[in-house]
Amino acid sequence: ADFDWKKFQGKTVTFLANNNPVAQALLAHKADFEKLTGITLKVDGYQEQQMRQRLVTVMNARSDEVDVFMSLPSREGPQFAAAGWYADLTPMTKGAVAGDYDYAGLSQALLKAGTFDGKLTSMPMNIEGPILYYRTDILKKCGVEPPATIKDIEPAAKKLKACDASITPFVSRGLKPAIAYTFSNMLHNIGGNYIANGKSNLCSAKGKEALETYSGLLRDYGPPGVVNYSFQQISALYRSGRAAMSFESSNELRTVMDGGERLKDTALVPFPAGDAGQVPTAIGWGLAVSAHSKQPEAAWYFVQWATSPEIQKRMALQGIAPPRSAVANDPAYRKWIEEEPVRKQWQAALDVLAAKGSSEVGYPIVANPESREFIGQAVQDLILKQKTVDQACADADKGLDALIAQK
Amino acid sequence: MASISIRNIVKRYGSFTVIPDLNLEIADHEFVVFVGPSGCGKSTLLRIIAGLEPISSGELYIGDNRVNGVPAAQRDIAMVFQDYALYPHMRVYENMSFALELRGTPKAEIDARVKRAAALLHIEPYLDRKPKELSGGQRQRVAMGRAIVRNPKAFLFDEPLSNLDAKLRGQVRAEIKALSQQLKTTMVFVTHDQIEAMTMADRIVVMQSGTVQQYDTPEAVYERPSNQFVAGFIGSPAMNFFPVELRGEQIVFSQDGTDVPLDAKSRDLLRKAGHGVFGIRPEHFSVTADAAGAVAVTVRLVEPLGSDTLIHFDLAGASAIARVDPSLRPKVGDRLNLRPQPGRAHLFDGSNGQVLR
Amino acid sequence: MASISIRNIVKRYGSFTVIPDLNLEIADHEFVVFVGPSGCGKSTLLRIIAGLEPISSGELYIGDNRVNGVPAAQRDIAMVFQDYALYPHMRVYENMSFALELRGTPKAEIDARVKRAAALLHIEPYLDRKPKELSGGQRQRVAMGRAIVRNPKAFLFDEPLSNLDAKLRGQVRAEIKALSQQLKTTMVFVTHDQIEAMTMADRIVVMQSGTVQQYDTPEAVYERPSNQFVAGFIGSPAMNFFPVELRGEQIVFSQDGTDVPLDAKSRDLLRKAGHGVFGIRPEHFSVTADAAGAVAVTVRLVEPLGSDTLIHFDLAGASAIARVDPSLRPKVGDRLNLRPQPGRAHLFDGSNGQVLR
Amino acid sequence: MSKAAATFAEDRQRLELAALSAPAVIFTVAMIAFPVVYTVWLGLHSFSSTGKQSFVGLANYSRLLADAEFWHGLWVTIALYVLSLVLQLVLGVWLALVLFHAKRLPGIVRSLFISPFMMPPVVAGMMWLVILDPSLGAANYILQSLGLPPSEWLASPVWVIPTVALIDTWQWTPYVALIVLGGLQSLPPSVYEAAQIDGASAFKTFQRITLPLLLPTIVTATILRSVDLLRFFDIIYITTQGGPGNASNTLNIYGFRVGFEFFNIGYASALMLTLTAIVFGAVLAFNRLRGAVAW
Amino acid sequence: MTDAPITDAWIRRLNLLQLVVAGIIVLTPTLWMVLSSLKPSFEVTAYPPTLIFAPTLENYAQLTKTTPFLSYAINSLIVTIGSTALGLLFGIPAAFAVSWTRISWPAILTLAARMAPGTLFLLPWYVMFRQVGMIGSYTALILSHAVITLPIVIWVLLPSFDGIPRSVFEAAQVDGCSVTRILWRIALPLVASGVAVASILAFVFSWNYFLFALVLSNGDSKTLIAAAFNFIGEGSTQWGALMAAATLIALPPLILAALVQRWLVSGLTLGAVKG
Ligand SMILES: Nc1ncnc2c1ncn2[C@@H]1O[C@H](COP(=O)(O)OP(=O)(O)OP(=O)(O)O)[C@@H](O)[C@H]1O
Ligand SMILES: Nc1ncnc2c1ncn2[C@@H]1O[C@H](COP(=O)(O)OP(=O)(O)OP(=O)(O)O)[C@@H](O)[C@H]1O
Ligand SMILES: [Mg+2]
Ligand SMILES: [Mg+2]
Repeated sequence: ADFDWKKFQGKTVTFLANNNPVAQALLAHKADFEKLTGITLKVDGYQEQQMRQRLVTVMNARSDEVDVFMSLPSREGPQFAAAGWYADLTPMTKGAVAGDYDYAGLSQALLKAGTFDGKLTSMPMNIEGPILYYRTDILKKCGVEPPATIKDIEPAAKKLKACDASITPFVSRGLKPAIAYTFSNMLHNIGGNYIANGKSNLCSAKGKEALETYSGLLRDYGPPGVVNYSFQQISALYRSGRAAMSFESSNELRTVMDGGERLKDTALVPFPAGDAGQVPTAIGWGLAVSAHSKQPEAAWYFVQWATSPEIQKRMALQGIAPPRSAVANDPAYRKWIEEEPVRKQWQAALDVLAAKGSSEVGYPIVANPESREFIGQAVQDLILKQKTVDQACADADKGLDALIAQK
Repeated sequence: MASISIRNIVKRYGSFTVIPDLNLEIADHEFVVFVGPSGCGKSTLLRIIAGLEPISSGELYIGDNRVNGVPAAQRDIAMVFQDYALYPHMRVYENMSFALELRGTPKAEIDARVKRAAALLHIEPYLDRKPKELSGGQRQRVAMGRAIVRNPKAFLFDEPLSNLDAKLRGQVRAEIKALSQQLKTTMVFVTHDQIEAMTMADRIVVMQSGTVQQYDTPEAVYERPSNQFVAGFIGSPAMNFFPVELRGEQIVFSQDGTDVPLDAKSRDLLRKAGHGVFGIRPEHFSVTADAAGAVAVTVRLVEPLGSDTLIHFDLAGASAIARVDPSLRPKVGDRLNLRPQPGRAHLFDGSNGQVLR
Repeated sequence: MASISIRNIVKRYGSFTVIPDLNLEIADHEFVVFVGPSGCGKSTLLRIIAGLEPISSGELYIGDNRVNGVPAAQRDIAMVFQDYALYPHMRVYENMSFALELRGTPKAEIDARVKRAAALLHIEPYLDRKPKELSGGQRQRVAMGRAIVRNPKAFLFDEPLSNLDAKLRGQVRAEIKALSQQLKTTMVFVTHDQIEAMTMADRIVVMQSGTVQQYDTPEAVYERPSNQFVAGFIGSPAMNFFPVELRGEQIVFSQDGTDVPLDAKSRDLLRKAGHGVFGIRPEHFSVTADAAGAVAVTVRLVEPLGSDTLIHFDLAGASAIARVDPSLRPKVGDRLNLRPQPGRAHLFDGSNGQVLR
Repeated sequence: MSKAAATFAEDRQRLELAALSAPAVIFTVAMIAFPVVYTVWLGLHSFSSTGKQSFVGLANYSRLLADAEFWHGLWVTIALYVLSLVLQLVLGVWLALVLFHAKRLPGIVRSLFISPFMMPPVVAGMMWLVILDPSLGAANYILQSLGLPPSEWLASPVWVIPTVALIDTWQWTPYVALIVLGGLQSLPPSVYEAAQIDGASAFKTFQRITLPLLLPTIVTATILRSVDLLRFFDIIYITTQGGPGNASNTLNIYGFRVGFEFFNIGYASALMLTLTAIVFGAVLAFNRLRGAVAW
Repeated sequence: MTDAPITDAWIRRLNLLQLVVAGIIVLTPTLWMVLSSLKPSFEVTAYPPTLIFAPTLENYAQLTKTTPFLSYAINSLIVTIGSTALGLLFGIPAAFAVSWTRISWPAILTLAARMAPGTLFLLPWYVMFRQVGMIGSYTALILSHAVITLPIVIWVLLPSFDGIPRSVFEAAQVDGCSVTRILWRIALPLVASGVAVASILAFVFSWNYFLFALVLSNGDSKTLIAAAFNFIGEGSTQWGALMAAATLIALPPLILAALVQRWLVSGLTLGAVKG
């Protein structure tokens, strides 16, 4: 109640932002923060890869130029943590916290994903993960039931292909570094895991099944050139009405609905269950404080404000899935959700993500980004029929074992 | 191997008219020399014939073909440019063989022709050099060689010997003349060297400001200039001119009224206008002992040329020159009696410069 | 305003030696003309004096200063380039005023000087043109104008009049001569025109293959050539040469043993070697009625030049030329008696070409 | 002027010439000396995942020699380089000639002709990605409308290199053309008149006159293009990120990913220095050639 | 002459044909970009591609609304003009000296900065400029971009300077010009077309270069091209805005090119020498 928001009045906090919708939604309220705290917020926004490039440079130079930055714990978390680039937020969450912050209300899964060696490194800003978009009208026309399990997808796709050759039955990510995002979901659903006994486990039966299923779907039912497909192409293909099923990020909703053509004929569900049920991938952008910041306290003020229930509610109204169940139940947000059936389905899918999600995208190791390369390579090799599944998984395992061995 | 016919050709650069309206017929295998003051349009005319310069109006025929608009490459004409225009990236040999090569001439023949031309021009030692490694005269000879290896419909030479020494020039001149007789190719030759003009030409074109002043054989141009311009331009040192008039039956210098020693025919020519210009070449004075039929002059300046000696003197208010035998050994201040040689005097209309005949 | 002293200068291009070892002293405000066959190194020498060409070895003095290595810009020398080297982006006026402007000459004076030079060279109408809009001769005149507006230590002219017509050339020649006397500037002038050489030079340098063959006054060079090369090079048409030898007390043509009508002094000169080369200029034959002291020849070719006539004939196995009065009206096939004018014959050593004196 | 004064004057000219290039030289050295030393230093270190660095000598370089991905990248780089360079030089010279002869073309239209390289490479990459999309793109739409079989373009491991080369050629041919156009302007026109008189056809004139005279300019364009092409980056980065598989993984892309995606600065430095050495070698070779074709 | 001569008219027609072919190849994608910028965002990737659509300026409006487009543009202009000017200022004399002396190592040295992958400079430069407190300053950006413009200027001008007849320089020396004077008064006017080309190239390269701005600028001095990336992002590739941005970004170089066209006229050395 008597939390002093004005404690760092007159300071300037520099925020290195990834110029994505999450940051945009947040920064729409920048003026409020400055008014509230008297802190000047200097925003430096870049597209994701560039932001990372700048961040790596700044951090390597041990510069205090950046106070707060956005980070994907699932990707670079282990590495940045190991390099000591994150400030430990644990003491701050316990110290200077406004009364209404509701730390406990944040998604525990995401908080856990952002904790390395017991240090909390970032506060979650949103929640997202791949979900299945499908066309109700086409499925109906072709007499196909929406797939309930992974095993149903292939027959459904086959039927769709026979029914309407001009439609791509199934599309998902095929671009090498992007594959892990969707593939991980399938692997986990099937019941596979990346590491067993400290060794890469892609050549396990489950691993091979996942590889074959994923690559097979894309090879046989995906669009030509799928190996270059990432979110842009997938959304464009689906939005233009040329794909029946699309396995893509929940964040793409807005793009897919652009122009309004897909608004009434699309259904959204979490990816169908496999032997292990549904273990959707759920990740979120986090706000981290730089270990080199000269004013971590002031920086924390911004982080705290940005991840507060109030702000997350406002962001939710702009389509950013909130990492707090309290917000998801907020009446204003509910009202917004109810406006469109797809929003309802979307939120329902996100609820599943929040509840059962795993943040494991690629190998949970320091060299996570590099591990995604091997996964992507194996899948592409199969899509392009350049290797047998045994070869592909063996080659990947070899490389991945070396990564795992790195300390 | 082709006649050239220039009909009513006009050439303008912007608003500046270089050639107002020119007609010229050059017969098949004729050797024609263009002379005229610097800037009178000789090169322009050559370039028009070659097809390098668009014509403002008029028609050009080579042989029986109207060639207006036909690109130079298809006119089959060889040309030596006043500024050489050598290919800087090619060796001398290639510069000369290029045109033949384009025509698919057999290698052996190319080689023979290039070697022959090089020998004639004394540039064999330089066949492997690039143009920038040559002296001015050597470059000019390469330009010459590039033309004479060919066997075109017509040769156009734009002052091709100006940078050569007298000896070499004499040799090359003779070779060109021989070439023209042997190939029977039409030749157009621009020069400022009057010996070249006189010795090589079948006919000489005397140009001024883009117009043809006289088009005739060398002797005719020298001996019977059609106007004062031609008379003054051809011959070196130039013809001396004095305004004269008829006073009664006596021709006198207009300036001081003293007698001019001229014959009855001249009197008749002058009778109509009553005055005119009397012209006489320096070499057409004889030095005489007696003053009758002569003018008495005082030597103002002596220029010994070796073979002859020039004496400068003032006559009737004008500066004049006479060419005399060096054995005379004239000295400044000497008094001499100069007699115009009979039949060598020229009379021109005082207003338009046309010869009175 | 400065003497030029060239001491043991050597110039090589790679392995090619242009000037093997040259010494030359040009006195203060002397007018020196370089002549020599094309490619003999005249331009190279000029460029060395100007400081544009590094010397392989030797020393160069301008005035009292050793200038080896002094950049051209600091030698204060004006030069007309054989290839003009105009500034293509500047108008004629600017081309001429540029050097003065660099020296900070007042505007009014620049203007006066440029206008004067332009008048002298008849290029006033073109002062506003760019070089590419000029004829060849006009460009050459601009190059000339660019030099003569200046008042340097020395002028270097590299064939500056080669593209001008005879009349203009005569005028400019006279102006340059006047300029040299007025400015008292040292002048070095390269030309292939012998009249230019003879009329302008205080002294003439005759060069061959980068060596000085003779360095003397024009008369001396013409009348007393120091060797056969100089004798043959100076004079147009060239001197006639015949190998001769002493048979007993009689000088005969080596080729056919017929008598050569030469005097006792020549006999003495020949006595030592017993044979040599007899040279005589075409203008030094007299046509005589009687055959005594003359050679009888048959006219093979007649070249009428207007003021003179050249006759070609064969003598003692060699082709020779004589210059005769046109009033003689010789015809091909005529038999003529030609008598060498007394004291005009030259005798050269048969082996090294040195004159026998 | 004494002897000393004379040499002083000579030295002054040399000094003046040195002074003319001095700003460029000093500036460049000031800007790149530190980065080069720094990178060499980085290349001799290993950055373990924990961010601790240790001196490893030439280990990064021996790793490089044993790295199949490096050799593959080298091969991709060279293939792409040769293909693009040849296409761009040939088409660039052609375009320059076309523009050179279109003297009456209004300036603005002429600049439109050279506009592709003014487009930011990122945008060009994005644009071509859309146009060449096998299912959505205009390229296949046009092919199909013409009854031709569609292509997978960037998605085919076989076609990705030619396709990237084509995109790059589209973008950079006008750049080559502009350089060549500048060279064409300074060719001596009288030589063309001589060639006409010698009876050279348009083709022969090009082959024997224009081309040899242009060679110094073309070599310059080659050098300028080489330094970019051997470091091929932008378009691949936007379109395929080195894929499909590693089919378009050039050395520069590989180096970048190692450094900024996998955060292995030491190895990335070794890779980039090696790449720099390759480019440097190419430039030296072409500079030799430049001397040889001067006229 | 029996065979019909190839007349000037035919040659002109052939040239026109080539011009049209070249135009179609070169301009179609550019046209596509401009058209796309006038479409609603989603329509850019529509299939089949739409040719007829209701053009809208909405993308441009959005551009100026959502981003400080103008201030980025001004940043870009300052950096680009600065680095182009610096490149010309240092590059012209250097190219001239290299051409004059035929000693080429300075030219190669300046190119060295272009031989290394740009990413190689990011970290060291960041460290370097941070040391002197110039991160985020125009100076740092101008200096870093001059590393790109300088070699372009030098290398483009080299053949131009080489093409001037040597004796024109000699005439100037005889006239009393120092080397520096010759450069400014004689050589430079003669390579105007080369300078025009060099300026266009330097401008374009500097204008489009984003890597250095990424680390050396910050929010305030960010260049247009670095900002343009922001339209590509997960969940939000704003095609329309991107194309609109691209169109606007391509405009200044285009305008510059059109402006310096007149320097691209031919034959400046005409009439200088004979030979
Ligand atoms: N760069 C060079 N490399 C090799 N030889 C050269 C070079 N420049 C000139 N030469 C040679 O040097 C000699 C002298 O040349 P120079 O220009 O001085 O002759 P010149 O006497 O002026 O002749 P011209 O009367 O023809 O102008 C010539 O034989 C020429 O071939
Ligand atoms: N591009 C041009 N623009 C304007 N006038 C020009 C152009 N080219 C030539 N002229 C003019 O045309 C006239 C004729 O030039 P041309 O070259 O035919 O003269 P020329 O008789 O060959 O003279 P020279 O003996 O000096 O070579 C000259 O007065 C010249 O100034
Ligand atoms: Mg002329
Ligand atoms: Mg010479």
